[in-house]
Amino acid sequence: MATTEIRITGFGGQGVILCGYIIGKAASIFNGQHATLTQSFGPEARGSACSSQVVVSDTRVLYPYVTAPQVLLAMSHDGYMTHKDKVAKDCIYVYEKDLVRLEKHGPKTSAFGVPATRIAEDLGRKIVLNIVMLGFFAAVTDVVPHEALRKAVETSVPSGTEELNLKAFDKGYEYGIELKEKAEVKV
Amino acid sequence: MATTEIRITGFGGQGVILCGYIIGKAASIFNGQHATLTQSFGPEARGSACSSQVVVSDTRVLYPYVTAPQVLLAMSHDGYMTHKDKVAKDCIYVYEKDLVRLEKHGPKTSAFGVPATRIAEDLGRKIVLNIVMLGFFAAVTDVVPHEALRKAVETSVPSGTEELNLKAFDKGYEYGIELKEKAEVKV
Amino acid sequence: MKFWRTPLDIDKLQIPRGELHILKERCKGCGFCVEYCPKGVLELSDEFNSKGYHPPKAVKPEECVNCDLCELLCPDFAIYCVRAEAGEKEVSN
Amino acid sequence: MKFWRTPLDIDKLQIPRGELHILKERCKGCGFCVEYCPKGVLELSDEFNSKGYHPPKAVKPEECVNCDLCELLCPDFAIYCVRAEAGEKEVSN
Amino acid sequence: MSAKVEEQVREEHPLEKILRMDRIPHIWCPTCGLGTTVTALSSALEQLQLDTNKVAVVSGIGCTGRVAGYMKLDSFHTTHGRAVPFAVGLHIARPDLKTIVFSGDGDLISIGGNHFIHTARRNVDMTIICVNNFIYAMTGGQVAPTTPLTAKAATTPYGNAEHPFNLPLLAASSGAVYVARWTALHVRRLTVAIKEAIQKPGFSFVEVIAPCSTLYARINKLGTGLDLMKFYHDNSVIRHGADLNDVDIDFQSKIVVGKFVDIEKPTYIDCLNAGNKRAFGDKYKPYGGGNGDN
Amino acid sequence: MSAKVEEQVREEHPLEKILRMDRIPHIWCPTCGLGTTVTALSSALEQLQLDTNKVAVVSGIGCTGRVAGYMKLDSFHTTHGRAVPFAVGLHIARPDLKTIVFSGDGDLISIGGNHFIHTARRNVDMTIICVNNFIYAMTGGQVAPTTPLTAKAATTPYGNAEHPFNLPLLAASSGAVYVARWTALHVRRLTVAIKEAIQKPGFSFVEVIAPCSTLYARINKLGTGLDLMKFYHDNSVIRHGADLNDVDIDFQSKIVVGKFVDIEKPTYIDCLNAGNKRAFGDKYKPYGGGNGDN
Amino acid sequence: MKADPKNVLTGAHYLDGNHACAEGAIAAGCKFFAGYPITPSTEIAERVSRRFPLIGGVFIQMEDELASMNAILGASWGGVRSMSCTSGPGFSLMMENFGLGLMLETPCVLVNVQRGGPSTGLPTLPGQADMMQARWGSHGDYEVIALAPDSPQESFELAVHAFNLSEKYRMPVLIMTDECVGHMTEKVVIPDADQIELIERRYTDKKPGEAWPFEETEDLVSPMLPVGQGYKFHVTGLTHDYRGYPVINAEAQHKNVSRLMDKVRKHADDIIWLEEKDVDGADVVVVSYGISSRVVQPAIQRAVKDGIKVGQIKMVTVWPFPEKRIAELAGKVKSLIMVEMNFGQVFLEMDRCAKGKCETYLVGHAGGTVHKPDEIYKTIKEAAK
Amino acid sequence: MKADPKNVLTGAHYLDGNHACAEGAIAAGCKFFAGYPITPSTEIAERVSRRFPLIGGVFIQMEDELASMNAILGASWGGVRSMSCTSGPGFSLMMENFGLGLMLETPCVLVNVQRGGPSTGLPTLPGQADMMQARWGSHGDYEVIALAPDSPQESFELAVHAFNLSEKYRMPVLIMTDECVGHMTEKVVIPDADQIELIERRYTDKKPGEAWPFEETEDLVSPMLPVGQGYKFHVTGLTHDYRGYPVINAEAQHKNVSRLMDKVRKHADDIIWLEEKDVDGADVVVVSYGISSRVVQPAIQRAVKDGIKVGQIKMVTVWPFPEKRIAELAGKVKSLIMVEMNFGQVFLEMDRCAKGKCETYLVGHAGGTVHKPDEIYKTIKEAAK
Ligand SMILES: Cc1ncc(C[n+]2csc(CCOP(=O)(O)OP(=O)(O)O)c2C)c(N)n1
Ligand SMILES: Cc1ncc(C[n+]2csc(CCOP(=O)(O)OP(=O)(O)O)c2C)c(N)n1
Ligand code: SF4
Ligand code: SF4
Ligand code: SF4
Ligand code: SF4
Ligand code: SF4
Ligand code: SF4
Ligand SMILES: [Mg+2]
Ligand SMILES: [Mg+2]
Repeated sequence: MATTEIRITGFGGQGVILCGYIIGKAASIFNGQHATLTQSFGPEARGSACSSQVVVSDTRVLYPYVTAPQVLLAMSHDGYMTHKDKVAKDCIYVYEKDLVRLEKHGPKTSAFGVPATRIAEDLGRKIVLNIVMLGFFAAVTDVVPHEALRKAVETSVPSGTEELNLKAFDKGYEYGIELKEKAEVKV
Repeated sequence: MATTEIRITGFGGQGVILCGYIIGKAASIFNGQHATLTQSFGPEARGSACSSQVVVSDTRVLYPYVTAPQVLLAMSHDGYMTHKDKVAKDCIYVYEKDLVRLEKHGPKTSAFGVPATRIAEDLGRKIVLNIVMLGFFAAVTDVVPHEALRKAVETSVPSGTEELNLKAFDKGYEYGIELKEKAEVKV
Repeated sequence: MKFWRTPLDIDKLQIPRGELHILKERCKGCGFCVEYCPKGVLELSDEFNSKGYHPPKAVKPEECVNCDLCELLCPDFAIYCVRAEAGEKEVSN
Repeated sequence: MKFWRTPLDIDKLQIPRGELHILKERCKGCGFCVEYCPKGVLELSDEFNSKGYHPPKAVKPEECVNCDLCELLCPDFAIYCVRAEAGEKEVSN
Repeated sequence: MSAKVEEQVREEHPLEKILRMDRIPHIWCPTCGLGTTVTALSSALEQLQLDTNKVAVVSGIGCTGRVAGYMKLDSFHTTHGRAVPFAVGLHIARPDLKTIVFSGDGDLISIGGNHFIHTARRNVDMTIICVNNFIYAMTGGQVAPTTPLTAKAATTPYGNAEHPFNLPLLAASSGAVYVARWTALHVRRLTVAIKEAIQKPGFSFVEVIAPCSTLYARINKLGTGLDLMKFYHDNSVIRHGADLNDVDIDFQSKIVVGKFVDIEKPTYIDCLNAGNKRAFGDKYKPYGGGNGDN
Repeated sequence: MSAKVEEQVREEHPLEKILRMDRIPHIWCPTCGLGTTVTALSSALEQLQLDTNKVAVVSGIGCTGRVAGYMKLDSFHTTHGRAVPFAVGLHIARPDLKTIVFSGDGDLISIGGNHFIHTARRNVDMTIICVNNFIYAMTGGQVAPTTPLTAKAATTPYGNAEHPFNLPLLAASSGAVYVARWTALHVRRLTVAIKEAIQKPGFSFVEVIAPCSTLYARINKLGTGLDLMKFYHDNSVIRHGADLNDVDIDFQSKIVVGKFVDIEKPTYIDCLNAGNKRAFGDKYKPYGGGNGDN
Repeated sequence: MKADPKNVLTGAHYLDGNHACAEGAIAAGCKFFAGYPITPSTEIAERVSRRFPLIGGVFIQMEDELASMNAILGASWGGVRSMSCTSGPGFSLMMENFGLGLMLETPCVLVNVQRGGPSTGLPTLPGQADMMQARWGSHGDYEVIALAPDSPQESFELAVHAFNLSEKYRMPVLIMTDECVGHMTEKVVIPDADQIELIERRYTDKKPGEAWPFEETEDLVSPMLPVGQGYKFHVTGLTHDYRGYPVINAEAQHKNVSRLMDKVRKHADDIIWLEEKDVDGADVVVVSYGISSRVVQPAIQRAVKDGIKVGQIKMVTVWPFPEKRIAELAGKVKSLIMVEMNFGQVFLEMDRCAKGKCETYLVGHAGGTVHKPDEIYKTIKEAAK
Repeated sequence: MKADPKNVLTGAHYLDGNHACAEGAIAAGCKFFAGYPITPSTEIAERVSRRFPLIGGVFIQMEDELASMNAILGASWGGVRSMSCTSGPGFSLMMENFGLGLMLETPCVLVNVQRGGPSTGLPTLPGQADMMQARWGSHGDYEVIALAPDSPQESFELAVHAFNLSEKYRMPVLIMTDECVGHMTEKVVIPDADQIELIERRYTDKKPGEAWPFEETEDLVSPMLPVGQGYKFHVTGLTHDYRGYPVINAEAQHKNVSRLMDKVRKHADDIIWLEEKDVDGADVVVVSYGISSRVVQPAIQRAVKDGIKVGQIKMVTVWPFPEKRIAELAGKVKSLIMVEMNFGQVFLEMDRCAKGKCETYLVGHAGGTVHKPDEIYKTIKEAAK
């Protein structure tokens, strides 16, 4: 697609913004696309739901906000519930399996779940859950190439944590590839 | 005259503003005229020259400032020098004799001097010098009737000081009447 | 300097008993109540509430002395204690 | 607490003499110089300056000890004192 | 001793009457200490058995500034730094109300610092509760005038170069007649302090040290709000009447808490009445409030 | 000993080099004390033998605020209350200059009070000379935060109902490292204090009690400036190192003067450099000024 | 409601504009005044401070203008008519919290006695260059009401009127006077109290628990809730709903801000007060406000003597701007002239509303003195060509 | 002068508008930043605070916005390029001393990242409703320069440009961005230092004793005097003469204020920066600035597809307003449309300059989100009729 809208949702502290940042950076810096990241947050949001949006496009992004995302990356049930219906017809739901209880969606949608928290915890740092999600995202969607995303992860995380984060990314990616190989989960 | 412009000048503390206030009040409150008082003062004026202006008229005063006064009431030499030439052709100079050294003026002007400070000092309060000037002004000009001025003095000075001030007014008035009776001092 | 009241530790002779109420959905799992309950009544449960937090549960409810400290410390108004109808017991020490 | 200098009163052994300069037109007749001259050198004159103030005059110029206090206190920069060429005399007390 | 666990949110919490339950859950982060300070104020009001119709609360802007929005009182959420002068007007118009300002260290002491010291100076009869979380929380963790030297913040990423205020000292030097400091952990003593402050005629000041888990604790790697509570537990030193010059707070230093000042001094309105009485004698009717709801 | 009386104004006054003679005579009233305080600053600069190219003076608005306009120095007449933050920027850009703020009690402590306490807190290296004439003079004699209780002013015609600040206490509690108070009469000691203040690294504060004859003295029927000088003479008590809680000034009370505080504390720039050094080690080049005249 | 006789200084007095303004406020029942001295406005505060003690008011001089503005908001919520005064520099400092007053819909009156600007400018000389600031000086969108007196008499009257408008529309109202009017002394006739009509504050008639501070009403003006009576209401400067609770989204913003603006826009006909003279059939109409509307008159008289058909519009209210009337006139006259003591501020609105249908002229200058009638006369001549 | 390579973060970066703006300032040689946190501007300050230590700059967080504004003026007079940033409430608080900056003719840059107002409003959502405040928010008469970036890339570029204009015209320059641009992250390409042209501050070439701070010059921009070099100059916010000495009269006022205004007005052609597209021969021209100038494009594209001749003017500089260009266009097109995130602010100027020669439309709203291209499209259709 010429333009893809992506919404990432979760709660404060999960790295929702960084997640969007990495996707945008991957697209615009490492893949020659245009990518605009915006974020919704508010004083209302202290520690509660937050979301970031990326519009990836082959041409300059003029309207910066997401209207009906083709990808919803959900890291919390709250966020998922808030945004699940405001999506494109063919939306791909990419969700944290243990935090989000999937509901019924339109016929053209697809959904891929990953136990990102558990994978992150296995890696010893719950905090990399968002990077696991990203690896998984790289596997189950084709908005931004895997390599660009991986490079963006490497150059966006705090220095000293690259290895851990790349491992998290790879774990998520592997999980996604395996899952895709199995089957698409239709809901 | 339908409109008379009066400028009162002196230095801070001499009661230049009160002087103008009393003339204006006399005209507007006690004599049914219109009278607009304005004052020039500035941060530049701490303790130095200051001036007040009254426009007395039979109709509403529209332009509030004095442009070429018909009366210049001068209580300091500084003030006198600053303003003496910016007057009407037929200006009447009413001046404090000991503080102002009179200079040459236009042929149609007239000038009346009074040793107001000395008179005030004789009354025991140098501070009433301005009221002496007013009494004198009442005598040598006919802008505002004597009675209206006297009433304005009575109702404008701090309560408790009415008697002293009326005495000062009367002294100035008497001095003026005598002087007028003698002759006009042409310069 | 003479104005304060009962210190945190319990030094009354008669101790009331408390009935705990935990509003699980409000809890954000801070653990204040658990940490500062003088009687160790509470523990964080494994259970998640819908926001993803682990609310406390009373593991030794019978020990609760209705001191209200959990209630006072809870920043989310998620726990409170009312005096139980049952009788009061004496302090042992 | 050891930082200050010569107090107002004169306690030096050797006293210089001063040559006073009064810029009469600047003076506003406050009388500070007159009041605080330790030697009573000054008095306000009867004379008016053009602004109508009475500037000081030196009534006992020979007593001036060039202490500069008049100069320092004058709020109008209207008086100053320079050390006189003449010799110094000893304090009597 | 039976523990009754509610399966869903039920509005029977004892503070229900004093909180705007229609706005709970509040916006504050998990392990943030602000909710606890609200409980302290609420309990104080309850224990004083004041007519809550006659209590007004004024806040500025900040995480703490949101307190006004949760108290079921006449409540004013003003602008950043201006709670105090707003409260001055309100108090003078309605001295019969108890006026309480509840706001953050940045709001009250940084941008609002001038109002704070002048209102203390005038000894205007109001109670200021200042939550000191050592940071500007609402805007994302910038340095505050209370941030300890060397502590990190979003705008002092390499350590704060500014000496912080000693708030009890500042309050007392400005004229406050009641000054106390407690941490959020000292919730009972804090409640007592707030009660005393409210009852005190004149400008009373209560500083509350409370955890900002999301920003101050995170940026400085101090753990969660609970870790800060534990830190308060281990490092608070109760010293009533302490010499105020000794109650500075350094980075992770001991925190001296207690009631520091409790003196008598005529309030602003007392002085106003006294002066006018001197001037006018019996012609003057002592001021006791505006002309009310005109 | 011959007295030479100049017949007209001659510009050979010893302060000629340090004053803008093209602006003398100044605007101040007869028997106003401000001119004397200017002499004190001028003498201090002269005695210190500083390069006067490297001294800047910043004032706010007020009668005192006009001082900047009379000093032949790089001089800034800013807005009411803002001399201090302007000076903070100037100082940080050019720490090699001595930055002196010279302004009135209303300017520095009322509208500018917040900047005053915060700049003291940060211990920014500058000298504040505050002329306390107990009034807002420039605007016609309104009450100031220094006006004693019960004293009259244009806006407190029946007596002031506000407790005034104790400025040395406020300055010290906020963090000043040098605090002194003198009256205009103590012109020599004042000069010494200003010298010490200028030489002190950090935030130094000198309060100068000076006569406002036209307004404060007149409204309160205290006579002329000379009468106030006499009052200072009779009622000043020199007490160096006095307990700052005891240096309040009541209406026509004793005035405690002296040097009250003189302590060592790292300045804002010291702390900045220390922090960055900690963070970056030798990579960090200590800050000693902006990039100059770019 | 009539004014309270014990507040009203009935009779003929020789007062300057500032003192007259203070008397107007007192007559209107103002009982709280918070201010900070600034030339040329201070006489208002000084008079109030002298007058208040015996009539039960409180004057407080605050630490700065920010505090003053907030204090009058607090007092107004305390149920008391409140006021402050200032001049340019202080007006600038008040702008943030003037916005709070608008957002909380708080009745109060703020007087700006204009002097020459920008910055410290000319403290003792007149200007009219804060007019656009009055309209636009605070951040965000809003509408204001601003009145401009031309004399001490009008300073009295418009002070009363300002309080009435502020209560009627539940918002801060501005009096934009200037140094010339403020320091000009003239006869002021203050009527008997029973001749002074005051608009009472409208409070809710609902019971606590049922009433909200920004309820939707047909006239867009919500009744206020009194403090201390159990309403336990909340108000915030954040974007909010009718309950006064913050709601941070575009929809709430639209509702909230539209209402603030519409409450003025939709009542513009009620609020706008113009004094027109000889406008019908005029070729040239001189528009002005405040002191300028006086000094134009000698010029107009002179031009009329020359046979030019000149009309005058004096804008007693400057904001909201009389768009409709100006647009209408523009289609009828040859020229519109704006005379104001600035380099063209309200002129811009006049020029805009004229839509090119007539010539527009500005007679403006930097301030420091009022216009010379001569300059105005010359422009009238030119405009009549 | 070229930028200093050690300041310039050359390369392609994924930055939000605020960080990009900070990088622009740093590239422009800014070495002093005084600020006070406020959403949505704070990231500018935060980035500067992180970047400064190793390049010899000082970031100081002041006690409030008033202090911040004054500190950058002081630093600028200290010879250092200085900057602050804020949003609506803080912008209001800065207005008085922004005026001081204009009066002292002090180069510096102030960024307002606009959010929804009035009052505390919508701290985290965008608005463009401080545009008239930027023009009129301080008391007195003056002119301003205000730039509006539409993207992070432009945030970088206009920050550099703002510093250049501020040095060239010796005055504070405003960057009026908004929450959407400030928080929007995109690729920003920062050129090599030698590709970044900086305008140096012009200092006097006269000797101490001969130079004055506001000397009359042909281009109306006086060279500055450096501190610490014996010039011993005086400057004041009072009305002053070329020497910087206060002179309190109407004549001095006229000279002083005229010069401040003329320095912008007479250089308007140099300052005004418009980006035009398909304007020649257009029936409808859409005028906008900042983020709005981006979101109009999908709407324009759609309308063009419908066969409507639509042109676009993006105002990179909003103030001074491009009067001449708008007046000229108004005579040629059917309609002019202003799209801005407010209820009509810059629109008023466009409308005025159109002088009724074409139809004018406003597509405005209260803020909180950018325009939906749909609304704009509808108005274009309507305007083309
Ligand atoms: C005039 C103005 N400046 C800045 C802000 C932004 N702001 C909102 S809250 C805040 C700081 C709050 O800090 P604090 O008072 O300590 O409260 P906390 O969030 O820490 O509880 C700031 C700077 C504002 N709203 N208004
Ligand atoms: C923002 C602002 N508010 C008010 C004023 C008016 N103003 C000028 S000087 C002054 C008070 C000066 O008092 P102080 O600082 O004590 O100086 P003094 O005149 O007594 O020496 C005031 C209120 C102003 N210029 N700017
Ligand atoms: S009331 Fe006291 S004893 Fe009971 S659970 Fe709570 S803290 Fe523990
Ligand atoms: S204190 Fe409250 S929020 Fe914290 S764990 Fe206990 S119940 Fe939950
Ligand atoms: S120098 Fe000293 S002794 Fe001489 S006149 Fe002056 S004050 Fe007196
Ligand atoms: S001190 Fe100065 S101004 Fe005062 S009387 Fe002496 S010479 Fe004159
Ligand atoms: S940011 Fe800090 S102060 Fe604000 S709610 Fe979260 S923890 Fe509490
Ligand atoms: S008004 Fe007072 S402070 Fe100002 S110059 Fe006159 S005496 Fe001095
Ligand atoms: Mg805080
Ligand atoms: Mg003073």
